[in-house]
Amino acid sequence: MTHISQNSASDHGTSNDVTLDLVNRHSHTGNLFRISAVILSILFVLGIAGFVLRITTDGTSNNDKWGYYAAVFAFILTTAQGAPMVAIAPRIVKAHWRRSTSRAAELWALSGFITTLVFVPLIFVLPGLEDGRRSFWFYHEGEVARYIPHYVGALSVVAMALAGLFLLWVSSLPDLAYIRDHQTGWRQKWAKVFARGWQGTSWQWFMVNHRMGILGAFYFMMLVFTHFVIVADFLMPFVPGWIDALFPATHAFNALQGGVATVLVTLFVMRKFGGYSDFIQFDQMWGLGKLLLATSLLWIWFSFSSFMIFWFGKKPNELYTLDLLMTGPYLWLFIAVFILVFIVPFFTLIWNPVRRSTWGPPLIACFVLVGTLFDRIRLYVAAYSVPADADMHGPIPLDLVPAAVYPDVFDILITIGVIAGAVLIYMLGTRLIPVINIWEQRELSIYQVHKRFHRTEVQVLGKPE
Amino acid sequence: MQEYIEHGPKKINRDLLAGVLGLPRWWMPIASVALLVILIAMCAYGWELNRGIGVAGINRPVYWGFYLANFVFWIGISHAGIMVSAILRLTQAEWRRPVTRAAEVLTLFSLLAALSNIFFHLGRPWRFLWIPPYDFARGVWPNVRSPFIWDPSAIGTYLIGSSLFVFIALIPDLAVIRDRVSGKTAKRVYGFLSLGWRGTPRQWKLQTVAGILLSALVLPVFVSVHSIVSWDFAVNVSVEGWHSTIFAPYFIIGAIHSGVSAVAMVMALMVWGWKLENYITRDHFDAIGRLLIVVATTWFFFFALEFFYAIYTLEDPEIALRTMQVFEWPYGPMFFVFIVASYFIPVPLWLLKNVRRSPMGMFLTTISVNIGMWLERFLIIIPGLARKTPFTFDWGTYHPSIVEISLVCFTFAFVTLGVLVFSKFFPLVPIFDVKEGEVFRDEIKVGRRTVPASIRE
Amino acid sequence: MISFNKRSIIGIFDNVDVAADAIDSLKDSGYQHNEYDILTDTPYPTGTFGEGEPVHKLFRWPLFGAACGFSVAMILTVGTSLAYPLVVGGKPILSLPAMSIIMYEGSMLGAIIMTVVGIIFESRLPRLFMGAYDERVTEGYIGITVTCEEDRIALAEEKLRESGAEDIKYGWKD
Amino acid sequence: MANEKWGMVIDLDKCTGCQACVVACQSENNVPINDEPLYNQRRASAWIHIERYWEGEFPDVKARFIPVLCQHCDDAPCEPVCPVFATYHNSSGLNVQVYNRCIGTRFCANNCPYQVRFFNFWEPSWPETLKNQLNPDVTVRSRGIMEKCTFCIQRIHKAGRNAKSEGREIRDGNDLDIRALDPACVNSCPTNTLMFYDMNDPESEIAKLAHDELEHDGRGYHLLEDYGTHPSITYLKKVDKDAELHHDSH
Repeated sequence: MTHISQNSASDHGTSNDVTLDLVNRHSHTGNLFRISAVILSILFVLGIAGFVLRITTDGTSNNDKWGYYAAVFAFILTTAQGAPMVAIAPRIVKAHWRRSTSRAAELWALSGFITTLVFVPLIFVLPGLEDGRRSFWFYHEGEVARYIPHYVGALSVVAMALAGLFLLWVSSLPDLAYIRDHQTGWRQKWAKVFARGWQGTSWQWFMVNHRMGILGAFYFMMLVFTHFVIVADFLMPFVPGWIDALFPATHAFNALQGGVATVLVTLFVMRKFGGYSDFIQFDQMWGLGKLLLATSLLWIWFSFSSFMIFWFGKKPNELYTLDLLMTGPYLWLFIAVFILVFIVPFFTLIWNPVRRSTWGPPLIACFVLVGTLFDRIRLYVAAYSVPADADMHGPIPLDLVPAAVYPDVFDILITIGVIAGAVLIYMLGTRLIPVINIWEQRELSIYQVHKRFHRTEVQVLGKPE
Repeated sequence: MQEYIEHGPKKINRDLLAGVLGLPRWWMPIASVALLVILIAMCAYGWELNRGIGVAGINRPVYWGFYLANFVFWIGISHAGIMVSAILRLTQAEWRRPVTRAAEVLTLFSLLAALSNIFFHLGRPWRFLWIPPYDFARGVWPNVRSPFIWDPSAIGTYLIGSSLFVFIALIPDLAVIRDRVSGKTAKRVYGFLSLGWRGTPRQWKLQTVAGILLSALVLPVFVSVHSIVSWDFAVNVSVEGWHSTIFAPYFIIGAIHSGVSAVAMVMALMVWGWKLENYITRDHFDAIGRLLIVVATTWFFFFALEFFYAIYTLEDPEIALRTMQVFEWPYGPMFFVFIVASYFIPVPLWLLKNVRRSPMGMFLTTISVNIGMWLERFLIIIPGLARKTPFTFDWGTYHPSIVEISLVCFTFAFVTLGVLVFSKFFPLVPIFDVKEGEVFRDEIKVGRRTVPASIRE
Repeated sequence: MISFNKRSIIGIFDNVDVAADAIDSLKDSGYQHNEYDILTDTPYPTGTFGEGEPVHKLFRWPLFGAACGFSVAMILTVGTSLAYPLVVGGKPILSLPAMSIIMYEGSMLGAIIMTVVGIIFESRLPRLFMGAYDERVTEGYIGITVTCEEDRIALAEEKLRESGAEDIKYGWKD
Repeated sequence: MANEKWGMVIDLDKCTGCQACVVACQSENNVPINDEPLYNQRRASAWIHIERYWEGEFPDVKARFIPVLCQHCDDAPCEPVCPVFATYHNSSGLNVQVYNRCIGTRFCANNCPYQVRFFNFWEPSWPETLKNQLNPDVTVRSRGIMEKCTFCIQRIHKAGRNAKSEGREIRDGNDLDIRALDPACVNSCPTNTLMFYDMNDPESEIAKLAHDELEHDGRGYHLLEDYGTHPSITYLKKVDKDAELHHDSH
């Protein structure tokens, strides 16, 4: 194994060394990996069992039985599927620290399989438009197809998953070519299939960069649109009077926070257990820590903006919504969310010693992830528990706020199972595609140079274009 | 690809202080015109003070008119400075260097212009002192639950914060003027203002840290200011078109849209007026053009979200309001102009590299954006009030009076004059920042290609 | 500043490397780091002249300011609400969401003001007497000042001249 | 006078749209005279105004009237937005306007869904012949401030003072007291459409009426109920046989 410097892979080793080193690390599978994969598989199977039991005992007609299911779907959508944004956004502003984190982030696009899978039963749970519920299709009897929200929802979930997978594929093309050329066995065969034709001509490089830009922008748009569709047609219509124009944006921006947190935890695991500590350094944690702080501030700003209008407005429908989602049955959950998603990240991350460490930001990210799960539970379980016969348009009596719904065994199994499934598919993905972006690392060694400036050492960062 | 022009400190001093040590030929005529407009408008204001707010076009139910639309517009422009200098400082974008000061100064004067609108707007402006909490003697206090109390606290914070920000970044340049200026009094004044700046490594270190720290501190204030301004409207439960949760981010992104456009406009004017084309190059216009595409598109997303959720409820008053906003005379044509001028004309043009890279192209497109954004504020405030209640017998309309129009002109003249006067006494381009850019500029050779690079500590 | 028989001297250089050499030779002749200083017209990367990283505690200032501002705003909002408890719109007398906005602005105002005070203080400004200074510093030249006891000033001048100073000036007593 | 909650019941079935209340209010409260230019500027003030709707198609047209005045809401949207507490809720359930304190932001007027707050755009003036008819108990409001219906607070206070000097409480049923206490509009209403009394008084006929009509699926309703303002004025629906038939046929 080649020697890798403290700060960055490019300092001392040549770029070929880096490539070989990374390819070697990539093909090595440890025992810890095997054990955790087995455990996750068992949990995933248990989750499937829980789902089967749920569907056989309760059917799909009861909304309130499916609240937790919807919540965990939204959780995966907001965290794992938000993670590729951590590769896309810094790439657009050409931040160099992204280079060793971008693949780890993009690989989370694989969780698109899980969300698509989980979304299928939800289609059957949700009522059609004929009940007079609000919808962004401005439904009047017979004007649009009854199940149009279901079609559009499904389409956008699938399109987002596909966009993520394509992005992952395009950005890993050159790396797959390395594996094809430097590995043997099934990895080579696999890489041969997917890296077909890659030779590294300048046209191919140009196209890779070009496609990554377009797919990245497309992924972001799909992310925003999917969250919008899910919120406008699968969350808000259940609550009479929840008319919150900001919430689709809040939901989508939560995905940025969730994505940053997911990537931070992933990086920590890679550093601690995956043997990539030479690549994942302060720089990455620091950059992502700043992003986590920024997104936490975004969270409080968006949430407060919504809350302020409802609190000040005091219309009956607004009071109902506030009571249902915040101050009523889910008060303690809301307080937990507030602390985990805002208070903890804010008051720790403004503090440099925490932000400038390799353990600080990932630890905070764990809090944020738990907080995001609670947040989704608070919203979805509450919304799905509103009686289906609630009048959506008339005055809303406050005593209609339903009691808190606690999870039963099936819910817990499903929740853990789905999360385990997402993590499992990520782990399997790391076996096929290197979890550190090899070609971006090589590119870094071109554009990041350390040199002498009179009496001091400075880093020179090149900005092509 | 960036153009490289090495100037050297002497030339930088000479070029950037040209407006301070000398006076461009057009300065006097333009300043006089601005002053004339201000004087005329002040007569109009005197008339309003004398006769009462009745001289304005406002009526029942359109109690808020041009003044408040103009207030929101200028608060929006004031977000330019902090947007450009703080965000670009935090993201270490190299192209920010020559434009930060002008943007910050624009912030200061547009904030003052916005504040002046409050005085035009009040029924009894001489009693504005009842808003701050000072009345210990009688124990009569303001109402902290009112958005009009949050407003002064936020705008005051922003005004103080951004003036201090400008001052701190001005200190090294004041020292440059102190060393260049010839008059004895002037030397003494600049010497006093520059606090005896010498330029030791410690001072420079703190100057750099200050730039980042103050940016990080002013940024949340900047977000809060326009959020609170938006809440002046959004907390109104009675006005259908206003009571929307999205108003805070929507106003912010709209403010950034119009503000960054205004900065691009000022950049073009600086290039022409002070012949700064070697400092504010086509690359800078290119960069701000790219930024504007992102900002404009985000703004459009929020605009669509706001509009969509308004009709999502399918409630009759809301539909009536939107129908009027989009289809009825005179708001319909205005709406069309607004949406075309602020998005559908400029953004496709910005996608063209030639437009982005030409000062004239950027100047015209950004003027179009600001016309559109002024109309946006008008179209949020006035139709909302005119179709305020479900009571059709209380629907109304609005025609601005000559007094209102001249006071709107006042704000434009005021900001023009303010920036001009500032440029006479202080450099509009931060001298030390440009010099720093030259020191930190580097390049990396890869084969036959030279990649522009910059030094990072 | 304790003894009043100090003098200061400034050497003007037009080349960064030459100036750095001058600093080295001053160091070699036993001048402490608080006796010489470098004057430039723009920030250079820290350590360009071999000087150490300036130590400052600027980050404490905004925290202190924010705490002060927050307390003042809290006293003001809670105090005025309780001192003049009028019911408006059925809202509680102590309306936390509304007060939190003012407290937030107060904290930010305090933080900004204290940061600016901190910057000025930590930069050792305002400086009432300029000491040895030359106007060419703001024109791209690099000035090296030495402030020491009168008897060592001649040595400093010699060292500066040796290393290639373009010009040397004395300041008044500092 | 501590626990009152002054309120009104407006029985629309009795309203003939005669506008007596409007005139009475105008003269009782020194509301500036609405001349033609003021109407053309859409700046006329009428603390109480009768709004007229037409129902049906010609020739089968029906006029419908609704008197609209300040609803003195419990959760008044106009109150919290005032920066200087120029309007607040007093202990008698009244939404009061402090003219001296008002600085003229017009925020309250925007936030009133009933559109019953009026702004003095000009310095009010009366013809020389009418100077002596101004009510000495009511301030003449200068320009630049908001004003609105006060439920004739000057009359309430006067009645309270009188009762106190006679060593008794204000009581319902005592005609004289009620006359003195009632706002000018109530006093002038020929058909007894407007009824005014303390809604917290369990003995009061008017409070009982309001309560009964609101509770038991009666004719009572609040104006713009879905704003959640909880007004102190209860409207009683017009009894309309045709409309009911029409409604039932759906």
